[in-house]
Amino acid sequence: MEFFVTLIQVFDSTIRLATPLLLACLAGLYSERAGIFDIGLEGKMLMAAFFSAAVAAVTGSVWLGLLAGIASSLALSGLHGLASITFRGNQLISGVAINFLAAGMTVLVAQSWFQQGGRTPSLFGGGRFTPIEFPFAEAISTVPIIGPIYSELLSGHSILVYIAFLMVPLTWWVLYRTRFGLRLRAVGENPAAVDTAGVSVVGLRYAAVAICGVLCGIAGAYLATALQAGFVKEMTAGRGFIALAALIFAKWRPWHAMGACLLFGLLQAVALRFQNIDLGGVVIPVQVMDALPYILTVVILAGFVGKAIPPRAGGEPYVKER
Amino acid sequence: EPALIFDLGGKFDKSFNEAAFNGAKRWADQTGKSYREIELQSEAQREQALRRFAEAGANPIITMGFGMADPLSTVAPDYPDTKFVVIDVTWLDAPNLRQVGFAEHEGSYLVGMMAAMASKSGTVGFIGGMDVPLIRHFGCGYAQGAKAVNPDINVVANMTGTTPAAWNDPVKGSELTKAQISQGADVVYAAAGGTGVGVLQTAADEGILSIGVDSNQNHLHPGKVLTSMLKRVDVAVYDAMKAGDEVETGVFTMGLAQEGVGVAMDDNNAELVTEEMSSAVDKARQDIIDGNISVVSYYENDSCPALQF
Amino acid sequence: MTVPAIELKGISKAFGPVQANKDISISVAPGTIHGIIGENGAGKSTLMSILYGFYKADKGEIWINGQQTSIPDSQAAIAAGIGMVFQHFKLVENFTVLENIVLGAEDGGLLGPSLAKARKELKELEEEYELFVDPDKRIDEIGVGAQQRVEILKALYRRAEILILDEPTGVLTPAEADQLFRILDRLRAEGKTIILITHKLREIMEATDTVSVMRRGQMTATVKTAETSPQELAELMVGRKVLLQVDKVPAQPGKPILEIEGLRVIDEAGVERVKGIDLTVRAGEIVGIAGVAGNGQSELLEVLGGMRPGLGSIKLNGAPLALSGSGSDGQARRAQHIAHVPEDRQREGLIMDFHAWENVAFGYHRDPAYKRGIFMDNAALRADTERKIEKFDVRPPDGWLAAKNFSGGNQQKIVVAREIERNPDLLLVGQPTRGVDIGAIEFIHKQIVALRDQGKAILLVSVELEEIFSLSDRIAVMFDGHIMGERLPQETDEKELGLLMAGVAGEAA
Amino acid sequence: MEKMPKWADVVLIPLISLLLAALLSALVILAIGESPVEAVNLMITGALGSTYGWGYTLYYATNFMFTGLAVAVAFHARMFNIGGEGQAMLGGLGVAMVCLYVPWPHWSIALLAACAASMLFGAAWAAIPAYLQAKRGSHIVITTIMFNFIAAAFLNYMLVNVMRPKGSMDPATARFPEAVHLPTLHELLAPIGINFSKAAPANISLLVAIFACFVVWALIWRTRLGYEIRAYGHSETGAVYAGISPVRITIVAMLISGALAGLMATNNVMGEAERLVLNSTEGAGFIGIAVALMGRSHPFGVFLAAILFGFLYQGGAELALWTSIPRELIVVIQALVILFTGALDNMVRMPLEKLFLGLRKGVE
Ligand SMILES: Nc1ncnc2c1ncn2[C@@H]1O[C@H](COP(=O)(O)OP(=O)(O)OP(=O)(O)O)[C@@H](O)[C@H]1O
Ligand SMILES: Nc1ncnc2c1ncn2[C@@H]1O[C@H](COP(=O)(O)OP(=O)(O)OP(=O)(O)O)[C@@H](O)[C@H]1O
Ligand SMILES: [Mg+2]
Ligand SMILES: [Mg+2]
Repeated sequence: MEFFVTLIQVFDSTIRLATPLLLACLAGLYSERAGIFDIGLEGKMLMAAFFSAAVAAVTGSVWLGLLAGIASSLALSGLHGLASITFRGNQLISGVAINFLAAGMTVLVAQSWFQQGGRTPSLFGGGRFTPIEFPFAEAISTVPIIGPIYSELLSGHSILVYIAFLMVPLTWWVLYRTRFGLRLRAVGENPAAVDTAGVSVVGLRYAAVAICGVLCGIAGAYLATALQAGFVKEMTAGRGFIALAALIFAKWRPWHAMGACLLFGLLQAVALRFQNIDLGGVVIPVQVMDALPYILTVVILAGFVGKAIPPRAGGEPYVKER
Repeated sequence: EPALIFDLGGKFDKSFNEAAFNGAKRWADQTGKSYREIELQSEAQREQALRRFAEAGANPIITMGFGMADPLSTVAPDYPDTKFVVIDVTWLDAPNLRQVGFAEHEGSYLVGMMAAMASKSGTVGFIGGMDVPLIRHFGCGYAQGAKAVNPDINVVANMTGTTPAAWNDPVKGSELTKAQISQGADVVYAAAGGTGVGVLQTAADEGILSIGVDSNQNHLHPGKVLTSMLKRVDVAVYDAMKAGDEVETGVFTMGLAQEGVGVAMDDNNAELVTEEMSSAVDKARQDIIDGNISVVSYYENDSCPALQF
Repeated sequence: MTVPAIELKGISKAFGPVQANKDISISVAPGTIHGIIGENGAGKSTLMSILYGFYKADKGEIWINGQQTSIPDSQAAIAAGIGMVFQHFKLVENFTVLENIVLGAEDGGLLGPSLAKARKELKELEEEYELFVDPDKRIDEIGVGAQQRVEILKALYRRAEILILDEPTGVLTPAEADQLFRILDRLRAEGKTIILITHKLREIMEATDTVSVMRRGQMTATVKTAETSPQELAELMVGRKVLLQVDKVPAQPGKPILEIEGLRVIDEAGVERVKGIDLTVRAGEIVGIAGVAGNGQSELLEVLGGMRPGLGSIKLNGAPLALSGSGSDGQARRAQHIAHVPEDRQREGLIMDFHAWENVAFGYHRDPAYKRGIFMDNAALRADTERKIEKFDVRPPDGWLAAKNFSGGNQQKIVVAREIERNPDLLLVGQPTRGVDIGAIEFIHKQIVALRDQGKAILLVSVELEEIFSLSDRIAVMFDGHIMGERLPQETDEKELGLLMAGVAGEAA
Repeated sequence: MEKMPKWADVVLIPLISLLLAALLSALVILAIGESPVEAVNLMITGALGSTYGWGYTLYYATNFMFTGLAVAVAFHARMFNIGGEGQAMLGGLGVAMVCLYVPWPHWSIALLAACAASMLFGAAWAAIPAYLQAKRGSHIVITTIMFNFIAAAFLNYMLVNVMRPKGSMDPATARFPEAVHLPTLHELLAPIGINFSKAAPANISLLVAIFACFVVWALIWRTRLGYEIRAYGHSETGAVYAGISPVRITIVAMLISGALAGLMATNNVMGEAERLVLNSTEGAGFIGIAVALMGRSHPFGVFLAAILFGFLYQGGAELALWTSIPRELIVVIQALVILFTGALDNMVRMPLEKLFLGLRKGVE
């Protein structure tokens, strides 16, 4: 029974840790499916984390904060689009630049705005996303098995968590069941086919990059205003890169992306919960547990995933005439 | 003109460096004078900053953290007329050096006692930043204090990580706090820089008590932070600046006796600290000062009697 | 006289310093098939891409059905009733046929109804024009011929009244080509206007009503097909007299050089591509392998060239060749004097971003002749390149130019020069003249025959029956991984080979 | 025919891009209420105005040359090695072991051994991702990211639990013996009468780095292996046709890349700190990516880009020293430099090409 409780808690933690990854991963999915590689997920999340927290702190409204976060992330997306779509620049370089830009700008702006050393004031009350309790969560929490699953695991997350997970079927539906999705996938595979079919490659790619910006914006806002109560510099701590890894892991497919993000979340949750495991006298050093999620990722990747083939036109600017 | 060199964490780390900054600011505000400062960005800048300030005639030059020990040992002899002050280093040998160490384990011992007394569950938590000896040193004192109050107490200790990102990952701090809560902890002590912000926040959200570190962090969540383990870096910096180029050199350890470490008591936590707690803490403080209680330092033989890392 | 369906007036287009089209005017009557011929790089594709809105002209006007029309993008072209089948298909490889057809012509935000409607219309179109394709197959699962039908269906689905086909038969079998021309006839009969670009004079003569000739970005002549001859067209195109037939003396086959027994090839996906074939190539003869693309010829060539593993036995000069593991790669094959002109020069035979002189070493870069100490002897390599460029008349004769900056025909000359000049015992040649113009074809064929006359063995794979006939001393036909039979060129005809290629065994070998 | 003279492509465009980046940086500096002129002045005098400034600029540049070359070599084989950071950390471990546990009679022998060890360790750390990419198709980008994290944990374990001298609180190894002290530029240049600043950490590793640039250049453009690496990088099908084994090239290129990243440790660990500290790489592995991209993967380009980034680092340090500009400003400037010279260079190129084409037409 105690094991079960622990399990629920680990899964609960998994969901919280997987949410930002999932949002960023889906963001990357839209962009890369359209043929625009994006290693700037990290930077966009960071920028959004800062602006959502800053605006929420100033206005006291987390929703305004969310909007600001999305807007700032969108601005970086626009920059990425400008560099990689309009000016056909190198998408990797643009992504690297965006990561640097966000790392520097957030602290710089925070410092001249709040003078708290690159931090925003702590958020409270309406400045934060609060957990949503499902109906009857309290009532059935004592029912064995179902109770804890319903009231602890499923209920009690911030709205952004539910949005993130709803984005998965939505993304699947958009990608495979709508005109937009068809065109989006096509433009990542063969932009010339889209162009000659009378559809604007540039328009589609900007749309994809914009969706990417919105989702990264939500991811950043989730970090700063739902999981935490404010912005701290570099608070994304490499999650954008992990999301990228998850995306490749998932071979650019939405349901698999969810699986990959949950797996990464789970590995982290497990590593957090079980540090210093004592195996009959031999203590596993904490560093091993710390590295465990990464080691396991490599093992899984090597053992079970096989070759991941990116969208064919990915990373290449669409050039008609040189 | 004095100069102050912050460690890599940056001057607004809400703890160690920020305490130094506060001390310097207090001195500047009081005297109306100015000082030079730099936030280090890379290892190679340590020596660079020392030399540049020394050459520019800054005196004394106050530096933060054990990372400065090595560069100081080469730079200090080159500028015999400049006084250097280093915080958290006590093992160097140079005539123009003021070395200030803190007995963090003693302060941690006291907050450990308070944690154990405040705990109803019999489990208390410790969350460190990057896994380095200094942080183990904190955790070790804390565990000893807790066990002194309640020998059966369960002390859960976690480190946030192994990279410098461990100092700035409040999300992970938050998850660790939740993990510790699920293991029964109802008081957590955060010695983790920026990560601690997440620890204190989550503790407040989840309705358990937390303990801040270095600076007085009680005000961050009034009524929810049990206390803070004060490390009076601000005092050390202030004193050094006040003494100016006359500052006394040598090795100084600031323990409870010198009020270099302590526990923070203010309006914000007044309701949380019982009569019993404060008297027990007062007694223990005196006992430590008098030598009746000896708190083992992790440094003595790289291990802790009360906690397994 | 009726209003022209298409009228282009003074179209000019430059790509940077290259003037691809210079002041071109042309008028196409409705309900006709209008041919355009011209050497590689003459500007045909560019002109048509401008008409289709893929490129924007620098100058000039486009008139459709007597109305001046601005075509800034393909959408406008589609709206004006223009459809185009590009030289390099514009299909999404991992989409189904249906998805490719619907792409860009959906009616509504949801895919389901669009696909259902397209499926229905497709059926009608298929029946009307005999354009059969399985709508649910993915593009990379169907052959090039089917892919082309998809492209045509795409245009028809968009209700094109004017259809542009850019070198449509380059990848088709004779039967497929014939079928295509039947379809074009039917479309013309319905009053649709067709522009047909091709290199093949025979097709122009057979299919078109009018023909325009382009040279170096300019329109040099427009004539009624009935009033011209292939010879005249060839001269208009190239600007000099050309030989349309390879002339060669009868072969004098010597000892067997290559002996294949029971060769099987299984590809990465586990599909058996070559299902046990026996074949011998002798010194001093050219053996041509005919067949529709995708029947195992490519894999056969690749095993011989060391590009993939195989099962069975292959002997070269009597000694067995390794078919897998070490000693079976391209380096080993070259060391054994097997040279290989691969089917796809751009993906295999050349590194497009390398200089010509670097490409001259490609595959032979470990040759001691190009070595100096631990380094490559680039000076020797460049000298060698200069010789080859001169001998093979590569234009422009500049070894420092990147491969991608040569025209397709000249790229092919570089590959052929590299391989033939090695003086190999066995030369493997895949599609030596695909997409290459008449002048270059003539030259490359001569070189291959010359090598044969030096007593070397040559194995030729081509989907062009004409080429197979004019080069081979013996013809083997492959179908579905088997050799359906061997024939001597003088004792067979296109019809019999066509049947063999279609898997109809006849009275087999 | 080219659209533009070569010099315009190689000199003019980067220069205009840099100017744009500088302009935007100036606006940022203005926005935070400081004087751009003064800031630029400080950066230039601080980084290039004295042998002292040069000493630091070159020290940082040395690090970036190594990691930039590492990324560049992998790029030539069309692989994106994000693992320079981890490989450099491991290189540091190799250097530390060699310097601490073997008594060396002279620094020159120690340097050779340290080079060998750092290359070995760096290459070893790249070997697993390389093998997995070649044999199992595991994406090199993910595996190298993961190996950065694993390297950090491993190094932390080694420093905290194994290599830390007894009683030291610093998670670092002991100081290396005096015998393995590498000559600094001061010591190298003094005999020939040049008085180079004594304080700056630039050391003989700079020459190693420059040598490495030459070796990489020769390797990539003059040897058969380099030819194969480039061929494979441009076209995998082409490589198979030519009998170049993709597996072999993938592994060899990554080993070389890892070795180069590892080699960085001779500079920062052996040359500067003279002991191994946690986080001694300080993100140089990531800067290496920017350096390689900006240098267009050519060793000479890498060399120049490394110096540019060295300048930004040192100039930024001076800014932080003498003004109250937060250190993050430098990060922003770096970002703008990368953005304009790397990702937005077509913004400058396209109008310039038109201009040159117009000029040419005018002449004809
Ligand atoms: N996308 C492009 N960018 C730059 N230049 C181009 C481009 N496409 C074509 N060109 C140039 O335009 C000229 C005409 O090319 P085009 O493709 O129209 O020739 P073509 O007659 O269709 O040749 P082919 O017979 O091989 O199809 C070429 O010589 C080339 O220099
Ligand atoms: N995309 C392009 N960009 C720049 N130049 C090009 C481009 N495509 C072709 N060219 C130039 O156009 C010329 C002809 O190229 P093109 O591809 O049209 O040849 P081709 O029609 O395939 O010729 P061939 O008859 O030899 O097969 C070449 O000299 C090449 O420099
Ligand atoms: Mg062509
Ligand atoms: Mg063409």
